[in-house]
Amino acid sequence: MNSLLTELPVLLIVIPLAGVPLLYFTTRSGRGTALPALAVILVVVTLLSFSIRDAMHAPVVTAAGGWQPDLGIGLQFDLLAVAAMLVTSLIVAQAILSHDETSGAQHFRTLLMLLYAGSNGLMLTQDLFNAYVFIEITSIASYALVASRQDKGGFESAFKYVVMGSFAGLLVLWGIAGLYLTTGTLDMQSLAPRFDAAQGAVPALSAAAIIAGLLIKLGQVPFHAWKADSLSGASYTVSALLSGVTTTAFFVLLLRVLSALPSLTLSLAPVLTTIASLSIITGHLMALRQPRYSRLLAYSSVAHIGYGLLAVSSGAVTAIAAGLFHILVHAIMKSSLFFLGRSFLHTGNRSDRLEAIVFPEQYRKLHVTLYVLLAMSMIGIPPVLGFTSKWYAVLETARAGYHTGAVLIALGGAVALVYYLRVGIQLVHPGLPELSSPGPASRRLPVPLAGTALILLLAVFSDRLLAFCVQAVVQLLEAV
Amino acid sequence: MSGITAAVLQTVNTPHIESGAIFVSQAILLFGLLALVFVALHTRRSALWWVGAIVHIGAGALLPYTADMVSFFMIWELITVGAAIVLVCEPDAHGLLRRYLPWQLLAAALLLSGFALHFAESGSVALPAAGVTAGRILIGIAVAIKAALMPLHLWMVGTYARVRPGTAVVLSAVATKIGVFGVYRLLPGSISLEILGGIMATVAVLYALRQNRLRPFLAFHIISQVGYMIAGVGSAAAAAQIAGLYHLGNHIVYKGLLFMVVALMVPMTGTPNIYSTRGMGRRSFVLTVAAIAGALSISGVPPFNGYISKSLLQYSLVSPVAIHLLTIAGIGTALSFTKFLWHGFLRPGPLPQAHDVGEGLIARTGTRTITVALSLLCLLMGLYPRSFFAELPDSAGITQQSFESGLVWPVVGAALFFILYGPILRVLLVTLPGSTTVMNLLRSAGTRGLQLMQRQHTGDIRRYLGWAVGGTMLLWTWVLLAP
Amino acid sequence: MIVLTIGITCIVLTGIGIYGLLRRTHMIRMVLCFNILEAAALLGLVLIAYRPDARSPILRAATDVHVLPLPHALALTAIVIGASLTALMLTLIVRVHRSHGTVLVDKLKDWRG
Amino acid sequence: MSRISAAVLVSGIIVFGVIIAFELAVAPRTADPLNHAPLTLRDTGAVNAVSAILFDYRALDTLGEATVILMTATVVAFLTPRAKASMLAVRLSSIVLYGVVLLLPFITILGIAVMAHGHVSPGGGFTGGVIVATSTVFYAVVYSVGGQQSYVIAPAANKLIENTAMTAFIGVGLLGLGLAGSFLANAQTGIPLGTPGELLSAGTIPMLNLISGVKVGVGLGIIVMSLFLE
Repeated sequence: MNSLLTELPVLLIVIPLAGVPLLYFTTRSGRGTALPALAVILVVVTLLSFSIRDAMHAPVVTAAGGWQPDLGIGLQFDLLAVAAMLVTSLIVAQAILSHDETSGAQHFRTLLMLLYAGSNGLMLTQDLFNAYVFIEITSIASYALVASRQDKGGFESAFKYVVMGSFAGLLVLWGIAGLYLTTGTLDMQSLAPRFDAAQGAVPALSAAAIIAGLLIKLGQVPFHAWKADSLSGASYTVSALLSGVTTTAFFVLLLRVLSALPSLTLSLAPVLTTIASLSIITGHLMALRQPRYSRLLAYSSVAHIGYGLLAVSSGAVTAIAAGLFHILVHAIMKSSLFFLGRSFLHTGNRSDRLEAIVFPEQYRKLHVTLYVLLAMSMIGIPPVLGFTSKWYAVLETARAGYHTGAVLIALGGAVALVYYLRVGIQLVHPGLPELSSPGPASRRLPVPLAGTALILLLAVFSDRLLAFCVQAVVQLLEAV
Repeated sequence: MSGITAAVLQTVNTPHIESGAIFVSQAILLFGLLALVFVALHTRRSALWWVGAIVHIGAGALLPYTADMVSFFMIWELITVGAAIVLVCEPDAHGLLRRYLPWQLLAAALLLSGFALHFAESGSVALPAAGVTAGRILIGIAVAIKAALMPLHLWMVGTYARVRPGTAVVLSAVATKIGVFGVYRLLPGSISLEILGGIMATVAVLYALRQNRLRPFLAFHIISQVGYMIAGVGSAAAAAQIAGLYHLGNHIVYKGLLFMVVALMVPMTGTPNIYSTRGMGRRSFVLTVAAIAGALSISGVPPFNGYISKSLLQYSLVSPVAIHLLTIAGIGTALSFTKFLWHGFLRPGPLPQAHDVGEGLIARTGTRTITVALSLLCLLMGLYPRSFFAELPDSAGITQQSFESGLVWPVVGAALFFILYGPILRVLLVTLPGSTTVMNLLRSAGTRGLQLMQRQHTGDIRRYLGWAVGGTMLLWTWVLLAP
Repeated sequence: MIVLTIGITCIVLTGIGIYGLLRRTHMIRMVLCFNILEAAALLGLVLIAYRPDARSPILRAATDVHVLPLPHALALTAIVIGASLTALMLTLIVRVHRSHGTVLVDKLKDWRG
Repeated sequence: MSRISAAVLVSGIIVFGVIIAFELAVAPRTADPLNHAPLTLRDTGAVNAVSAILFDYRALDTLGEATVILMTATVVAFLTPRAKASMLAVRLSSIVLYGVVLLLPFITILGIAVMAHGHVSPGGGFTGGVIVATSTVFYAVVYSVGGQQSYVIAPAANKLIENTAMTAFIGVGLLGLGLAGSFLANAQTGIPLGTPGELLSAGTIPMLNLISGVKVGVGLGIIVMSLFLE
């Protein structure tokens, strides 16, 4: 058992990877079932929940293949990874349940497993080049998922996404090469002292390139513009995955990179704060006039990741924890909003222009309630989890000394209200003309029920959740 | 620690008990319940509406007892949530929500920022939170929005003029009072707040004079009365603060009374226009008595309750400028309500046809009883102020002398209506900028800015790549140049 | 000397690649620019591995001076990933061509604003 | 992007490039980069240090890399549903037709040899895989003329091989987990490393070499075939 524990990080990556041939071999013909994929997630979550206690005690560090991190690849399973992976597992499971289209279901699940494996790897790895490999796995899975709707808009989105994503990947690759050249290591654990000892500007420039690449992936101003374009053509399930799973994974990686290079983080703090502030402003303002549901949510993501980045760049432990907490909560609620969007399709209309979307007849009240709760959470109105995470983000950012930033985060909610209200009014609009062809009637309950219930229930425990995040950040910073 | 659950539990265990808080809370609760009874008798509402109204009033009554920022903010938001639920049930829900919620959320955001800055400095979540200057300003703007301080009043006029009458009664019981309580609880007393209150009272009265529809007219008078309260509770003098709080209590009662009168009037006369309503005096004796009682109270005529608090304010304010401004506002109020009474109730002329304007009711006995009860309450609060609010000074009360001094300015106002009203109105119409023009200007500027921003996102991926390259190079430049 | 040459080539290739990405409208040329940029990065990796008078890291005789093996391994991985990305981009271009009827990137403006 | 702003950005990039080059030339290198070469023989028994890194020290990267190929092959095949092949309208001469058939076994054998000797000589799974892929591509190109499709291996079989190879890779990893308690372990499992330079040496490295060679060969085959059958 002990040896299994030390190998846990590898297993968390390999089990979803093994899901790919598993899906292939268990499919006799056609669409297959969702069971193998769900089983994989179940196994991962079980492993996670059994090992939380050990991770609390101390991070589980694994040398992959038995080679010590400098020679080989180090993986670290800590509370940060636990928290983020629980959230992403939830979203992946919801995505599997949400995808009820028959065509390409098997393809979709395969990609989902790959995305899951890649994002798990991103959150666990301690090795820069290994992180690059996982970045590419996650990204290619995302590109393919965006294109999987196989329509005009989907291909345009996917192409734009691929172009931006490849550029980001190249930046990261350059940065890794530069860091290896000047510090002689790829391992994040041993990077800090060598980074400080190395002379010249090249190490800092290389690390900045890595950070720029990750900022592109996260979609922060001025690297943000692809985000709305590439979510516009994706199906709602895929958008939920991108804004929930991929974003969370990249944010965790950014946290690891930043905490591995404390001196650089300190000197970059003003820039990162500026970027985050600009993202908050741009994201919210751009969302105000968006004509489409998915674009609106995409720009709102830009702003919310800005909250997280702002809190993180302040450098104080509690502020970083608050930022992490907000990002995780945001992943849940934003993906739930996207999953909710799938219900529009049941009214038989494929467009997501705001004039056209409306909730279907079945469970209409439930849908409206879910939307209201999620929107409240996004805006930050009590008593939902989004409020508590925003509250902590504002207060801790202010305490860390970034007063303007705190005010920006607080004001962001007021702007967000305007656009969520606009969508909400549209969604419950009673005077809609009869739709010519009602879509596939769904007897199933809306998928985001789980996420919404979670943000309601967990609000009571927000103190404890934040304490968990604080512990995770302390672990992260101590490890360096 | 900023633990949310912990802080809420702490507030539950050790609430903030203080006579001012108790008074405000009880005033809101009492009047809120009366308003609910009024609505129940007056018209049918959906279950959701009731939930919203009860949350709104309940949260309003709870807010004064909160002891820390977390609970204060959460209940502050809960008041908004309650109001939003109420507004959802209104016929014109979309327009109302668009008008009401953004301002309330803006107030909440500013309050949150102010709290955050305070927290950053003191490291504690305890109230009052008026440490940092910047934080104080933010909190000030927040409560100013909630209290509908003059340039930030648009939400209130827009909302109260569009909801159904009964809803206006319920909303008027809480929203602005909470703003005033916020000034009392969160901001330190200062002369500038006194003067601000005075200016607000005066300017709002001028705008009210201009109105020809009943509910905007009342809404502007609320703003004006809130000016009195802010002058009082914003003062550094303890006596003025008490007077301001008592004015708040009085105001809740007589303003609610006036809204009820209007709510009953409109379906009977069939028009919301002040100049077209007439003959109410001949149609309903009870309503006429109630209207007169409300008008006398708000104009500060002894022995009604408005007089007590207004005269106390006159004695206890520190700044002479504020005192003079309040006097002018008092004259304006008297003038304005003379207009209301004259056109609506007393003027001779043919009776207009009664017809239904959507409420589908004729005033029932129960609702009239409530207006009578509130009129009596106005009188009692004037005659025995200390049994309502024990903190008031012994001198508070009606005396022979108070009749002489208290009647002067209201009479001047009433006289002005009959002598000079036409010219005054004409000057006002020309000089005061309309609120809609300002709003439209702002809105078009904002739209233009957003369009400009949106047009930068052309959808050309090469342009986005260029931004990314540029951003990376900026990052590199910083790294190169940073120490 | 060889270090200098390869270094300059590396910088020039990067410049060409970025300029092409920003200026060329044909999608396949954009893919080529990505390949150029990737080639520059690979050259950089090889340059990192370079040691004067060293041999390839086939350890026939343990005493020889070898170039660093790790960058070569990284380069190999990067090549495979780059090839995969190129294939994916080409596929997408084919599909974009089918659905939009164009291979010019400035015609892809359904999503904007 | 206007020409001027593009030029400004590119010149900025070049300036930074020059700065970096200058810094590297001037600044004394404090840390010598990690070098696996001196340890490889003892640790893994492989002569080819690059192979040793790919398949032993950093085998997890290689697993990821193999995943990328698998994924790309799946995606490309999914996104390009087979349409009629219309590459060439002319008939090829018999030299080409028979030449390919003659060459094919040699190319394939060369590929397999490169894969198998990956740990003792230059080359390895990836190189070998690419060589194998060229053979299938050659065949398909030449025999797809005139509209009918020709495969060396049918697409369904391709997929089967890909997934089997993936399973095998993970299986080798699990072998390490079972025997040595760490995933993808090599020397610690107790598998004899053999004499460096021999064909049967270096533990699991040749196995992984072969597996990834098969994967790359089949995967690239799928990718290229999908793209040109468009």
